[in-house]
Amino acid sequence: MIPVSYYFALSAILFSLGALGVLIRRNAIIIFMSVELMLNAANLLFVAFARANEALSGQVFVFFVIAVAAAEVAVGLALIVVIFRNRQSIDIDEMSNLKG
Amino acid sequence: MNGELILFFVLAIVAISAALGMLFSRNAVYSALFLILNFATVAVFFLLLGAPFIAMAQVTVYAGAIMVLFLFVIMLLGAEQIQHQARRGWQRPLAMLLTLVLLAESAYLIFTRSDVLTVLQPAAADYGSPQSIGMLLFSEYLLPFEVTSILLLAAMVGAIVLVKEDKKSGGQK
Amino acid sequence: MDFFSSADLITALPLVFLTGWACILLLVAAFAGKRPGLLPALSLAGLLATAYLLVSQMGLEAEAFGGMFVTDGFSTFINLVLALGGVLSIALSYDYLQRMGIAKPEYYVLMLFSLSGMMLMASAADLIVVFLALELLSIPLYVLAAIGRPDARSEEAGLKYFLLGAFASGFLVYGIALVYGATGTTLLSGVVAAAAAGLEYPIYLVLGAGLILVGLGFKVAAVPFHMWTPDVYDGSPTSVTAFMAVGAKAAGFAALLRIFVAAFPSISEQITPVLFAMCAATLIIGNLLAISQSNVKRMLAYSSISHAGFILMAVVAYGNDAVRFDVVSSALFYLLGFTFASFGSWAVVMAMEKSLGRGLDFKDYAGLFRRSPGLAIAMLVFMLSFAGVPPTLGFAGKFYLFRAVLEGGYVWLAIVGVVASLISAYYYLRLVVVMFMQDGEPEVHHEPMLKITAGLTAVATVLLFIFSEPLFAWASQALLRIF
Amino acid sequence: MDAFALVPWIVFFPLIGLVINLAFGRRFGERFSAIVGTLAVLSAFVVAVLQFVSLQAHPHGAVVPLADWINIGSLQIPWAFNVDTLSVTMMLVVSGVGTLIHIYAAGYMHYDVRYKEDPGSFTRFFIYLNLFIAAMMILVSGNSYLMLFVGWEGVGLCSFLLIGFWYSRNPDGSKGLLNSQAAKKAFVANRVGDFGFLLAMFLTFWAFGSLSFDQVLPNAAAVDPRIIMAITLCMLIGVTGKSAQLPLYVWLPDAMAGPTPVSALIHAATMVTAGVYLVARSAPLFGAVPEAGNVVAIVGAVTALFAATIAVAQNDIKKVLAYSTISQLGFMVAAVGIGAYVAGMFHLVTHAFFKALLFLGSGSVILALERAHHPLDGHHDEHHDDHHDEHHDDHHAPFDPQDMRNMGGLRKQIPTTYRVYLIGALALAGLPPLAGFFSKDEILTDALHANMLVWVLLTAAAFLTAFYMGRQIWLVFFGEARTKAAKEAVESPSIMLIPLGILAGLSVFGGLINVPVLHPFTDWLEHTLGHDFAHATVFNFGVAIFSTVLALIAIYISWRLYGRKPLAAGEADPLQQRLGFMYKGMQNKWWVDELYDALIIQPYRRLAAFLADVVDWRFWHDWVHDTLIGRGFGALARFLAEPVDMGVIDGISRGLAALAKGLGRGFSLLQSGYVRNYALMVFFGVVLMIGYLVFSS
Amino acid sequence: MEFLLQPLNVLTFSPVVGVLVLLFLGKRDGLSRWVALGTSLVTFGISLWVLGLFNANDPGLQLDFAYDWIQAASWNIKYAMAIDGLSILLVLLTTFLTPIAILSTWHAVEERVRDFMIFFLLLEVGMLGVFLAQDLFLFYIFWEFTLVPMYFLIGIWGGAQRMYAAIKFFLYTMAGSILMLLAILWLGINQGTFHLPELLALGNIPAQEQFWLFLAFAAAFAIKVPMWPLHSWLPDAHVQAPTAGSVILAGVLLKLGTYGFLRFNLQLFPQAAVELAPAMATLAVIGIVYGAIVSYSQKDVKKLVAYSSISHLGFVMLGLFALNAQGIEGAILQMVNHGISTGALFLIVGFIYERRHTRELSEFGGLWSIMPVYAVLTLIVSLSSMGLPGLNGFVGEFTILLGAWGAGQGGALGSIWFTVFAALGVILAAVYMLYMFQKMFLGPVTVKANEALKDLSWRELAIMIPLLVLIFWIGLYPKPFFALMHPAVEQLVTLFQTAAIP
Repeated sequence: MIPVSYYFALSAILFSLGALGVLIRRNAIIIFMSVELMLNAANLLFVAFARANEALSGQVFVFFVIAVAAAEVAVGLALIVVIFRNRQSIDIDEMSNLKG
Repeated sequence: MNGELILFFVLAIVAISAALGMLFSRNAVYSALFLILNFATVAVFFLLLGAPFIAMAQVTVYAGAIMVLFLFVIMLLGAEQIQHQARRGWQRPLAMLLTLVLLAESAYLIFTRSDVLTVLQPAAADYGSPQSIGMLLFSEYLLPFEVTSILLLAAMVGAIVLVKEDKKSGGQK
Repeated sequence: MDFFSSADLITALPLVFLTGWACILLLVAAFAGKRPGLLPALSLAGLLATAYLLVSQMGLEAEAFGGMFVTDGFSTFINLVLALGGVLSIALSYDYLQRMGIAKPEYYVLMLFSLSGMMLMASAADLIVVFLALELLSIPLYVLAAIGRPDARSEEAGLKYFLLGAFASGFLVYGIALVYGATGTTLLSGVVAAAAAGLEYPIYLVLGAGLILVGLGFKVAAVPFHMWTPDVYDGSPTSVTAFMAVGAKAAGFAALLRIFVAAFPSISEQITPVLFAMCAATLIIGNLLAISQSNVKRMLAYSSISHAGFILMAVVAYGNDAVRFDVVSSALFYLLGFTFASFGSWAVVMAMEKSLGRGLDFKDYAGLFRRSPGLAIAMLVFMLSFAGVPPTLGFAGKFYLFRAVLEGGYVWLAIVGVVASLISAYYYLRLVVVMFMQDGEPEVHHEPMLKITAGLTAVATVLLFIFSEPLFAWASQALLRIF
Repeated sequence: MDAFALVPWIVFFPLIGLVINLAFGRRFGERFSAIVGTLAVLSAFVVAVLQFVSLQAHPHGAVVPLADWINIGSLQIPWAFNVDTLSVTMMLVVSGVGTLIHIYAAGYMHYDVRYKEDPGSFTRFFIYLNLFIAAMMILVSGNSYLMLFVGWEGVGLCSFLLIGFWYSRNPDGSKGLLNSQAAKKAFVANRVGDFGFLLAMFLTFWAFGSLSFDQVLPNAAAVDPRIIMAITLCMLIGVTGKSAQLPLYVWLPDAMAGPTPVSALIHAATMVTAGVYLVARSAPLFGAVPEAGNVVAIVGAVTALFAATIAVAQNDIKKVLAYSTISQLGFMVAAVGIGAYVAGMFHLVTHAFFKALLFLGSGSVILALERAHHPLDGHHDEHHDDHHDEHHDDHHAPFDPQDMRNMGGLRKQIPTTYRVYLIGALALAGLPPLAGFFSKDEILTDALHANMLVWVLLTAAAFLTAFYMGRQIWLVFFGEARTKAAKEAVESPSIMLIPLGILAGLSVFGGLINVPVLHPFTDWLEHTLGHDFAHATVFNFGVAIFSTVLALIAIYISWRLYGRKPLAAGEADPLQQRLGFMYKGMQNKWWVDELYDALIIQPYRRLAAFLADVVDWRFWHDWVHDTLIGRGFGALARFLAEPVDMGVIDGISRGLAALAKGLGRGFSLLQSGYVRNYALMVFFGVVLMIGYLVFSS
Repeated sequence: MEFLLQPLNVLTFSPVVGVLVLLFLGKRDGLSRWVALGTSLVTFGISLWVLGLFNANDPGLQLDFAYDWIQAASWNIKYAMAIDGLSILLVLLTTFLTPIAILSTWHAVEERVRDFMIFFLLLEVGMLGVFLAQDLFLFYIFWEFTLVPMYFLIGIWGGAQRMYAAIKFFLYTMAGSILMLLAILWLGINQGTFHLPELLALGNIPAQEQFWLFLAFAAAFAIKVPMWPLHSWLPDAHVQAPTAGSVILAGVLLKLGTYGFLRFNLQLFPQAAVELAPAMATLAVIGIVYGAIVSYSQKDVKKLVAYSSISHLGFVMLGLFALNAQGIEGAILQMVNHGISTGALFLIVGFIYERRHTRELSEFGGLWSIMPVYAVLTLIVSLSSMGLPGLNGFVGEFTILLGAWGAGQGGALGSIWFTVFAALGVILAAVYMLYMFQKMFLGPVTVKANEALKDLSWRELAIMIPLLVLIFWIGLYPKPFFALMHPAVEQLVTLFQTAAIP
């Protein structure tokens, strides 16, 4: 059977890629999607650990994470839409008026 | 090397490729599609790990509803692409370097400490079934469940507050 | 197994009440939102009732919802501070929002939701609940930060806060996952038990704790997770800034203290150096950057970073059993002092703000002492309190904090703190210089609630110092439930 | 029944005079001030005489406590007066000569204040004089070193005030800072001496446990001689300051900037002899370590000769007397150094008489010229207005009434002054049977027995003394008048001449107080000093004749040079070609002032300026605090005034400041406003932390 | 009620009554002045009453009281005050100088008079509190509290660079204080009390800890004194402060530092004091010489006087660390002396500044003929400052040097060279003081604007005369002053011999 460490490695890679996405993309929506990827990697880890521990609580946690992600998406996309209305752009590099 | 392991590697390669695809697609639509692929692959992993309910939720809620919403917004805003401007040139290489460092750290961790971590054994029959999850949600996890509901409510209110046109600033598009 | 009873509800009564009240207000907002004063008044009433319930819970120590929820002296203290913060926020908001033309009835509802999340943070004894509470407090804050739309600054603040907040909560979730992997549970009590029984792979617990620290460190604005703070504080409408400066910080520290003190003492050996470095960096960088600000709001933002550093000083010593209680009490006491001074200073800033984002520069404060001596003196008191100069509550807070640090044996950290508070005195004094010693024609909005808030918090800052015995007593008895 | 209890009044009377004059002097005018001032001193003199009388009955004197002063544990210093033969000698001299000089000054200052166009200063003068008498009395009558020190510094202060009496002028009468400069110089030089005195007191206290004479002096034998050596050498520093010995004598010539009565009273008769008194008073200490006494003696003898050489080539009538005073003080110091305390004190007394006479006489001469040069309007006398007329000042600025080259032939114009002056000069030259002969002879005799080198030096000095006094007499009173003023010189009023006469009498007969064989003065002082330190000197005819002959030869030489062919107006001094470079050295005081200026004053000034401007201000204040600390944070700059030139440390400071600035800028560069940067920072923190956690555990 | 009627409480907080009156008075300038003056005079009267209650023969604390203040969290903080021989003179000095300083502002402060007076009276509260507090926590509060009013006095009513000077003053002082705060906390934690008498009774601080605690306390006090090389704030603060501020700053605030050394460093850490005495004395002596030299080169009169303070306080520090009765009593007396003399000098500078609005030495010269009374007063004060025997400065300096010499011969200092170099300061003091006097008063009148200057007014004379009386009194008959402090100092010194030299 598959050792949990394999899943850990996979989730670590996915998490890192998600983080990398946040760092290198300028499109607010894609940044947001990268965050979702990070959460997803965490979910994978949860489920794997739940399986290793033979407990369900990890799966329940994933359920909550998905729900939270949905909530975040609602607010996040609303924000992006509002800002796009104002500026006609979702390049976050253009939103750098507050600084110093 | 047994079949399950081969499956794992194949799926892992798909998931990672999809993630990379999302990362490096110029077009936001492709990114979203790659992400859906990734989510779907992860859903298969969930199945492999004995979590059918979560896999379902992953496909319907995540890959389905949420990603559709993403696609919808991308289309709505017409913001598939951003004009390429090479600003802040050090950000990208530095980010990649740091990511590599992080991966190296994880690798170090995995290869030096955890390579003997539990090998997963076949689970009990009703492990991860919707019933058992549901039981948990409404007993042990009642509080988080209720909090989640409030959270969703708050998010909804927030989204409405944000997007709702003000009467005063009605002149805006 | 019985997972739910009325006893659970009673234990969590203030929170349940507040959340319920928020839902009711949502309906009110939907149907009677036209009357501008109604919602703030109702919110205030709700908060006061919550505070009453909290006071009636004093001395109670109980668990609910299968150990996921704890009511103890610690949570009651923090929740009362939060309730106080909520009351002050709402008092400050009404006139301000009207003046800025961004009044919306949902504002108060969101604020109450956020407060519910904050209060839940203080009581959460399960990492899942911590995560949910964090999101519950954050999501309304994202919205509130952007509520000044279509003001570009407010929108920018909202988006920045949101993106970075989501990013940070990714780390938090991953950290929780690691802890879960190491211990097989997310209950704090379970973590302690598992750690006591011996872990197979303690490194997962350590890493998990580290990542949880990232998520919470982001909320309390600790270096290097602080960078959103000045921009978001600056861009948000000031009433929101005031609310989140205290609320988010208090809630973040509540979770930090409870999780680390209650659940992670076993790995303090590994975590303490990280905390130490974080704390020192926060103290130094927060203060250094505050110095070069010419905008009062940003200056206060950086100063709030440095105050996070001060509170972290206490947290550093969390692993030492002997001083654990002083760690918690001193942090609580400091938070209380910070709450008064922070709200007071924001009240003054609001009185000086001409329109969203304007009238916030140091030079706009020139001559305030002549123009409006009361506000200037109040601001002086807050600045002295921030700087830790007697006779103010801020001084007593620092005194207590430094004691905890010294008791923990971190003399060098104390010296870093000393240097930091010295640097901080410099920029606080700069504002005082501008207000008292330079000439100018500042524009002051004499709104009664602002003046009353500023005045009351200033008086409290001084008087509560002189008669600080009961506060000290209360803080030192605000014990955190140890599993 | 003795009058010892009255002794505090020798201090109080002058103080009372001072206070009365301070309060009412200006209102009631010159006559009032003069009378009050003089009466005050006269009263003190009377008290001193009463002490003298009482001492005849109780020759061992008494200690008269007045009040507590400093009491800390073992440190017990009361205000207490010591009446014994030594102190009463000083009291008599001070108050006696002082009274005469007060009387003289009433006349002299009447004119002087008018020439200096500040009649209001008349009262001020008497206030200072009374203050001086009070301080001097404390000095001589105190029963402890510390009380002596009070007077010691007090007279220094009065010296400062009186040298700078014409504070807005130069010594030649023009407007300027030089007088005040001289005053300052005197004070500072004295302070240097006081520094030594202070150290001596510290040593004394911790060695003896007390500073009172009656507890220190009798116990000298019980203390480690090395400590006593140190005490005495430190005291010597004080003596060189106060009594104008090498190397601190430089202030005394400049002190002639004060009005002439001051020069007579303070800088000839009384104050400058305080050092001699101190050594005499400390005889048991100096006696315990003969090496120290030798050092004192050598210092005194060298000073005597050194100053005498300078006196030879001076043209200012008072400067000659000033260097003469230094020289004579050298005699006294040498005397007490070799253990001839009585001889030293004896010379002190006689010197007080004849040197006061000479100074007052010179004052009379100066005044004579001054009055001739610009006669005062009688009308102006009473109602002089304060109106300053600058032209008037300029008009007579170039004329120096003190320059002997402006005199000549004055014996005809001012015969009385001439006579008394001659007496004083001869007494100083040491011709028998005048006072100076006896006292100087006693010193020389003692020196011959004690230390050959000292004797040689002193004899040479005595020779020069006779020479320069001769030169002065010839230049001033003989020959033809070299200026119009000298021709028309006016004799001084009798209020000035009477004291001169009395002093002349004392100069003639003063030697009798310790006339050989009888030596009453020795016996008198023996009550205090004890037999070891006050033994009668056997009169040595060889020495007496030798020194008298030397003096006569010197006078003869001076006649050859100055008397036979009197100096004409504008003519160079005949010594000039004969001595060449030597003369130049003498005339320029051997460039000691210049040397001090180059070695001490200028370096000190530069050090002070360097420390103040560069080290303290530019470096420590501006650079370290403002640039390094302040601007490093990037914000203090706006509170700074114009950036100050960084001087020598410019280069370094720029480098470091740039570094500090860069640091501050670096931090705020991170705060760029770009979300991705912020996220990167978060990520960076995470990677760092995980790295630490992974590799540390 | 008993609490309120404690004499020391009455004394400390009596200025607060004046503050309250002023608050309700509105902006009437003339009345504000009189109220402030009256208040300060009443406070002075109360301090005399306290003096009457004081028993000079008792070496211990008197009129002492201690109420529990913060007992929670095992804080054990007391509200405790007391007076003893070490502090009574300084208390009297404070109450004495305050009315004088207020009187000096009559025409100097025209703007926002009421605010000025409020800050001034608050400052007095703070200063009295520092001298009287017997609990480290309370002490620290008063200590820091004095900063605030002074900060405003400099910053609002000061000269052109006032803000810079005010900030520098505040930061500098605070820098040291915070280190002291850490040391106070350390003591409180390890000894279990902040109450000074209790701490002294416990008295079992190990030598190594004493060393560090000593340094931490010294950091605060040395900056306040200020000891070389921490003096850089002083010229700025003095030059920029208004006259009354300078008077109090020099007269009392600097004494807070020396008093701190006396009260805490010497009493609490006797071993460290003995160990570090040579080091402290070295700094003190450097300060004496350095201050004197630097003064000489100043062109601004006020700056000159400011630097001279560094020199004078060097004497005080030297005396304290002689650790014998002569040195310490001399030092205490010298604190008073410096308060009087330098306070008077600042007043003098203020008088001329009010007339000419400049303090450049080159702008003066020959003032004696124009302002004789002023000149004489200046002369007397200068002489007192340079230590002329018969005036107050001498008694202090002499006893200090005498004590230091004794300590050098067989006591804590170990070398007489400290005293030798310190005594050099006596010479240098004459150099710079006379230089100043000469430049201002002697020589001819060179600047036209000076010719019409008026001599001192009656009010100005009234300010100076009490100071002059004290200058002479202490110089001629200092016995009553020594008598007040002697028993306490004697006790302190025996503490050294028994506790510190095993």
